[in-house]
Amino acid sequence: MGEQKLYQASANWLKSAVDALCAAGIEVLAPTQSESGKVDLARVTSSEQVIQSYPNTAFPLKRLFLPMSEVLLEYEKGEEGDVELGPKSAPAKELVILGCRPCDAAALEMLDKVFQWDYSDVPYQEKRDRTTVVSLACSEPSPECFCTSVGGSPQGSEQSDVLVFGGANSAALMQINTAKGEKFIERLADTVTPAPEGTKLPEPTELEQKFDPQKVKGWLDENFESNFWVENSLGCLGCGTCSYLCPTCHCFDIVDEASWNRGQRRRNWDCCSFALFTLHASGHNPRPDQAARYRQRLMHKFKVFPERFGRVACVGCGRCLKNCAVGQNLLADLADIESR
Amino acid sequence: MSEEKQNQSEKSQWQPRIVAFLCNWCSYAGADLAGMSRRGYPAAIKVIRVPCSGKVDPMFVLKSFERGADMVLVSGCHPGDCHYTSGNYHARRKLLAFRELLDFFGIDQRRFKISWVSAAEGAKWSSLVKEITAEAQALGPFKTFATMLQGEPS
Amino acid sequence: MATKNTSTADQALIPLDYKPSKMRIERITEETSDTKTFRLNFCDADEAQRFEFRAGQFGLYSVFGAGEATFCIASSPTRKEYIECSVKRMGKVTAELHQCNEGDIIGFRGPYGNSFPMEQMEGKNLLFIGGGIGLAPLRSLIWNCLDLREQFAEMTILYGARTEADLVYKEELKTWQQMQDVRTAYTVDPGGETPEWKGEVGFVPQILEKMKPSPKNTIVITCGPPIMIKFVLVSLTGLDFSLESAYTTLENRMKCGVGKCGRCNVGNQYVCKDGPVFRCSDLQNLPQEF
Amino acid sequence: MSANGTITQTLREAAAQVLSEEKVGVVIGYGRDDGQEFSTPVFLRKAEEVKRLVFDDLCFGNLAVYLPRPEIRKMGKTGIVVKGCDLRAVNVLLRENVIKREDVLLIGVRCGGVGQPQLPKCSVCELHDPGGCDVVVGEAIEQQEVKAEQRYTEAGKIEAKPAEHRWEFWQKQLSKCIRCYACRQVCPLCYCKRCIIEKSTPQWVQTSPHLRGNLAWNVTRALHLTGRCVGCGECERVCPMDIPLGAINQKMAKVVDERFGFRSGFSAQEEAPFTTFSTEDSEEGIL
Repeated sequence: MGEQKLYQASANWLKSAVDALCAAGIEVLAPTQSESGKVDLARVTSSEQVIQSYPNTAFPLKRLFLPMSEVLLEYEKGEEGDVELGPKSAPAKELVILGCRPCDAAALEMLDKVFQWDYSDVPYQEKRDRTTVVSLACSEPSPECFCTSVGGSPQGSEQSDVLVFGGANSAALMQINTAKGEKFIERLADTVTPAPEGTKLPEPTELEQKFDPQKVKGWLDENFESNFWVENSLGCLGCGTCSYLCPTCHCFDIVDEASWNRGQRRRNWDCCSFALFTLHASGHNPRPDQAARYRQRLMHKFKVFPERFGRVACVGCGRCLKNCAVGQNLLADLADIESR
Repeated sequence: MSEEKQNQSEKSQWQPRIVAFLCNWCSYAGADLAGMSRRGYPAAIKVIRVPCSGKVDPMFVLKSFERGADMVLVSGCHPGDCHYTSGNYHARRKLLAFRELLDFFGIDQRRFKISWVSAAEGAKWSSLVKEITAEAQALGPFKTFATMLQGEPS
Repeated sequence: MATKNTSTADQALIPLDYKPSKMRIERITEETSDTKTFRLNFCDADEAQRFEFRAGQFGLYSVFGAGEATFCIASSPTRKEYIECSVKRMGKVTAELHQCNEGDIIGFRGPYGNSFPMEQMEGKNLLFIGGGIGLAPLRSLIWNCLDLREQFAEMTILYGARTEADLVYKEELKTWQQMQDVRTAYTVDPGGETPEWKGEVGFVPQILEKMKPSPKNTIVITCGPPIMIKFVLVSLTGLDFSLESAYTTLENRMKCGVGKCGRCNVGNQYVCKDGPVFRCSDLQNLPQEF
Repeated sequence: MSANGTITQTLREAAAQVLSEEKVGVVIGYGRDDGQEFSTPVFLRKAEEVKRLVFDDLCFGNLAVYLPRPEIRKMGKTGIVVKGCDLRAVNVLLRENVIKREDVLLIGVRCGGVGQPQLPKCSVCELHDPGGCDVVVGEAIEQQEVKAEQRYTEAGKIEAKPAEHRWEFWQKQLSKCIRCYACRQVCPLCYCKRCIIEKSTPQWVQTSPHLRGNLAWNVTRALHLTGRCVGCGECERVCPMDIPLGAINQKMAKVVDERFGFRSGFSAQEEAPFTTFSTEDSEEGIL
């Protein structure tokens, strides 16, 4: 990396960025708050819809690149028995994501690895290419956060085209990491200025390391068969909340939906907690109970992924433990593993 | 032609699609009798024969709407006349409760009809179909389901 | 890069948009009461020209409106005019496939996965052990080897099914039987025979033990139901075969076929990318979750 | 802290007793680890473990969901901590022959209500005192009279809207559904080995999380629970998308109450409305 490019902007940078980008006709996703108080990234058309102060968004970024449900194929059967396949892909429009957290941006690294594994997944990559990610560094991690335990940092810049420090109550400092980031800065024009020479990034926010993934993997390597899996999954309901809110979980299903002579092939999210996930048409299920499915989830994240891609498939956002209906706590489970 | 007029003429040309689930023993025979006695009734109705009105799961109705039906009719034997003694009593409970649920969701319950037509009531069948076809015609295309896929989740 | 089996940046990525190629069903053969073989041709001549595969690879076949399902390519890569797949009626897609007629158009994506180790097989004795519909991937390989017969030493085919009626590729079984340079043994489970049955009666592992093939310079390729494979491996070990020179195929529910949808892994091995062909000795080191 | 606070000690004693006397193989109750925002299920096999048990006003979960599970049944007779609302679910499981009475040991808790502030269902609770349990802990709580019109206020609020507004409302709500099936998985009465949504021949309900599929799923869920749902509200609590599922179930509870005079889960012997009929049922709306 060459010289770090830094820019400075006002405390209101988020709102001015929204206005500047919307004025330029670019699609913008920015943090908004729903009636029930949920903070989430949503398409906005004016800075009035945007909030500037929040711990993290309810949803991670993955649904923007791997939508919950997306059309892979359209078909129409003709009179002569022929089949027309579509749709013709439309040129992708530029999209800017403003104000996601560094952990969520870092998760794109894991998704990139999977969706670029020998085969480049076109629907994913198109969305990835058109998108600029502008993250907001964390100054106050939440109690459920543990990014530093999985190789991340509250100020991590991984997969952020731009990383913003400060804002909301203080002036913002923008670190430009990629060419897409530079283009973003150009669009903001007069609301940003190059930071004076010698400007330093703020001191990193401290966040204690809560477990050691190496140690966890060491135990996982030896304990495919263990009572741990049964005991710790007794409470697990087998729903998809943890996976669906996880920034790195990427499993999907492909289904056809037909009506009369036409229909769609769709890619929908799927989840290893579901009994159906691995069920063969013959009725055989390689993962027949919740213990096996719970094991798959942990093994995939903390053993298989490191073995295949060199890092754990977890960014420490803590959404799974925060949202679990029965208080299943990944951190506690990993601490338990580490202590064995 | 003005737009309004054009809409009107399209509406008059438009034919509703009505899916009818008829029990094998009464209503289907009733419809058959109507045909045999040369009592005409509108062709908008597409008949699906089922063993008993009690067999009709609300999912049949929902699926019909999903696949483009503008109206769905379930018709069985009159109370007390069920070939299987009580299928239509069960249907009555289940389907009326289902209709209340549709209404709760704000889905127009006029789109979902239930009737009793016996094997001897060819005339009732013929007039019933005329009546509900006219109603479906007046209600126009069932947009609730048709438009449901237009907004893709993001 | 330190990670195993991961493509490096300079390797060209294959773009994948999940759109299948259209294929026309040229011929349908009824193998058993619930299994049909479909012979398929690409609708697009260029695609037909470009298409290449190796024995053991699989594809995702789709009936539009029902969805995709995974089957191996059951025809030989040496027969380039068409591809074939054999399908047992099990679930939604297979039921719809069985409803298709000759001339209908279906979808195909592939080929995916690894293949049988043709290079290692050169000059060796080959022992094929198949059970039920598991003969399909073997059939691709058997014809592949027969078309290149001089490259291999002895060829032995052991095949069994529950009943006579469940034997697939009946005509081809006869053809192989009549070949001078192929040893064959066909068997049905006890009770599955008719009075006219001239083959063996007994489970595949029992017949294998009776045949006593020599492990010397031999490569074993076995495909069939998991329970058969399990006991075949026991018998092979008893006959002094090394499981290092035995290969089999795994099947798991798959959706993408290319290592993305995340459901077919056994331990860190993805059946769709690292398989479907596995060395039997490697399988024993995997978690027993298949 | 409400009256619930004093129950923990008696509960632990009761659990310790049934475990040490080997009357049960497991006791399912509530526990709370440091930092947890609410009490969560614990599975106790030994009397020494009972110190993990708590009962407080954050014991939301309906533990009856675990009763049909094979891994729990393997442990032997199941002791289970039930509040009045949970007992109603147990009654339905008994009524539907999913579990046998002799296979469960019910440790009833006289519960004054959970939640801070208290959940709406607790303010109209008619079963503070769970009858028919093997052990009951906690002090008697005075039962307030609950009027019929108080029971279905959530559904009533939606019914009061005009039809177009209702559809607009539900369109917005159901569009949020991500099909995580937490509502199904947490429901003690959704015990099917294979849910209709997981059956593909034929595929009655589309699995895609688009409005059409979500409507079909939620209609199906509501109908399969009609005359069975006991209104424990767990589905709504666990929904990560905050969809007001309780209102849908309440609507159907109201329908069976008004039409058939039936309220689910007050007895293990009752006949469910869709397993029977009356020749006197309403004909209104039938052509």
